Amino acid sequence: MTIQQRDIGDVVVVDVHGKIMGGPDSDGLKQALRDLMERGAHKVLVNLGDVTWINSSGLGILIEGFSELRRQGGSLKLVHVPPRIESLLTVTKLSTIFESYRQEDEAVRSFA
Amino acid sequence: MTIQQRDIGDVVVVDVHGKIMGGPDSDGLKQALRDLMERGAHKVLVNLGDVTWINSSGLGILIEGFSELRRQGGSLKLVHVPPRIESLLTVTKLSTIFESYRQEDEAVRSFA
Amino acid sequence: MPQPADQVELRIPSQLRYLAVVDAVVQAFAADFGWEADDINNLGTAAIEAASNAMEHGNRFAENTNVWLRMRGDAGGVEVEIEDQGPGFDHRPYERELTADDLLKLRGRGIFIMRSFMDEVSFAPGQGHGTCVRLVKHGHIKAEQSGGTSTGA
Amino acid sequence: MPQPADQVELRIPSQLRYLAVVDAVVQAFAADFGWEADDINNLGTAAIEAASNAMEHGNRFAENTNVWLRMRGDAGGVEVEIEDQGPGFDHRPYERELTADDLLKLRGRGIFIMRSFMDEVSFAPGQGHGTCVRLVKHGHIKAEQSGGTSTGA
Ligand SMILES: Nc1ncnc2c1ncn2[C@@H]1O[C@H](COP(=O)(O)OP(=O)(O)O)[C@@H](O)[C@H]1O
Ligand SMILES: Nc1ncnc2c1ncn2[C@@H]1O[C@H](COP(=O)(O)OP(=O)(O)O)[C@@H](O)[C@H]1O
Repeated sequence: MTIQQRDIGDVVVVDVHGKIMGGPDSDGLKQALRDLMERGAHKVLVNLGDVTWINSSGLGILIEGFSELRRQGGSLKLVHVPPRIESLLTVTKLSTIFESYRQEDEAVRSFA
Repeated sequence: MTIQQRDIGDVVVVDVHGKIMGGPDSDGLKQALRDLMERGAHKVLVNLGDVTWINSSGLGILIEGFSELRRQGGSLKLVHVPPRIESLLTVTKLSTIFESYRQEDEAVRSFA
Repeated sequence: MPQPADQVELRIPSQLRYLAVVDAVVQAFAADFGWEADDINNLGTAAIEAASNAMEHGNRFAENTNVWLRMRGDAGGVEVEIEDQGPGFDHRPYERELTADDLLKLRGRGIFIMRSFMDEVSFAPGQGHGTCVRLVKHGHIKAEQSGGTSTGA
Repeated sequence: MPQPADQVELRIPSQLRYLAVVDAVVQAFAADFGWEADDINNLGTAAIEAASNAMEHGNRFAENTNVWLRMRGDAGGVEVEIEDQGPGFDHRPYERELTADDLLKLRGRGIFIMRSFMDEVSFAPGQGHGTCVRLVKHGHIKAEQSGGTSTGA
């Protein structure tokens, strides 16, 4: 897994590449989300467009980020969710809590 | 492996999908090339754009078609060769005998 | 039931990076069945969940432990077994729907995901001592057929 | 040399349709090494050639015969062994460059392709009776790095 970050206004976009499988391989994502919260970021958009798959421990990382940000009055949203991950969010009903967008500009505007 | 055929003028385009691995799986391609020659087709363009890989017995099928057509005064050419197959044609020097094109229209015109 | 000679078997160490190999094997096995892309993806996802559990809960990521995957079947349906070297476990507490309370929990979705994506999920003692999870999937044949001549598996 | 516990092992029946599984395993194993796409493709192609030979020439496609693939390594390089249950063979006649006369032959390119794509190719008796082909590849790390934070294999 590889991550990169970009700022669009006050929205931080986290571009994730590869697989989100929990364990040491995903420490980068966990740490990045924690660092963002320490820095006081409130609007986080996770771009899953280049994620090949995610397992249930990987989902846990996204949920942790989501809950922590919400507790601090912020929000974590998703963009470019591939069909394979969409299925997973649907069966786990996580699609009812994660706001998810097809287009990045649309997603960024939704935070305003 | 799956194949489909199209006529563009007097050029027969053979669209191959999947893997060309020799053995029973590729009988369809072998048979299609033989049928074309029996029907008297002289200009055959094999579209490899949707071929994920080919092994050395699969190459043998293309070579058989090439040689047989040449013997009958016709020609077999390739279009949309993916990088993976390009490497294989290069190391085997088959790239020196198979004419290969990036664009279908260009390939079709080359038979004229 | 097909003979063992008609099955593919994979052995991997208990390291999460090999989950990608599990996914690849399962998807390549089923790639030419003409199934809906969703079915093939979900089969891969279920196998990844079972193998993650085998490594983490079964083998506790212990060095020199392995996970075995055995797969057989055809376009009519496939069977995937995933076996570990762990102590076994009682799966009955996990045979339930997730509730609203579970929604934001960080863990506890693996078996639920397997059940959601597969037609059958069962647990049995493995050939060794560990757990053997058996996943069965009958894929849906893609509606729009290519119309070409298809040969082979 | 890594311990067997650090290796992935695949067993497949002698049927060409399982070559896709060989390709998938080898490519998934190396997928996160950051190698050039060409290197990963060519590794897959060489493994397919070795496995095709194992099925056809080694096992003569006999029912109930298998082919084994063992793979180990890391971003520095990988080793793939492919073993059959055949009679073994003398590979020395095939240790040559292809000539102009060979160009249009229908067969006889498999070992040449393996040598062209791999850094090392060697043949030895297998753990059973058959042939074991050993392929070694040191991939080239992709020039343009993504610049992101990468963790894991
Ligand atoms: N192969 C296994 N060996 C031992 N225990 C297991 C195994 N698979 C699952 N379990 C147990 O079942 C529980 C539920 O598993 P699961 O639904 O996949 O969620 P999670 O893995 O996130 O805990 C695990 O926490 C573990 O206690
Ligand atoms: N695993 C094997 N067992 C027995 N003989 C083999 C094996 N691999 C290769 N050979 C022999 O080496 C020859 C050359 O192989 P190769 O270069 O792959 O070309 P091809 O498979 O097209 O004949 C084969 O024809 C066969 O006689």
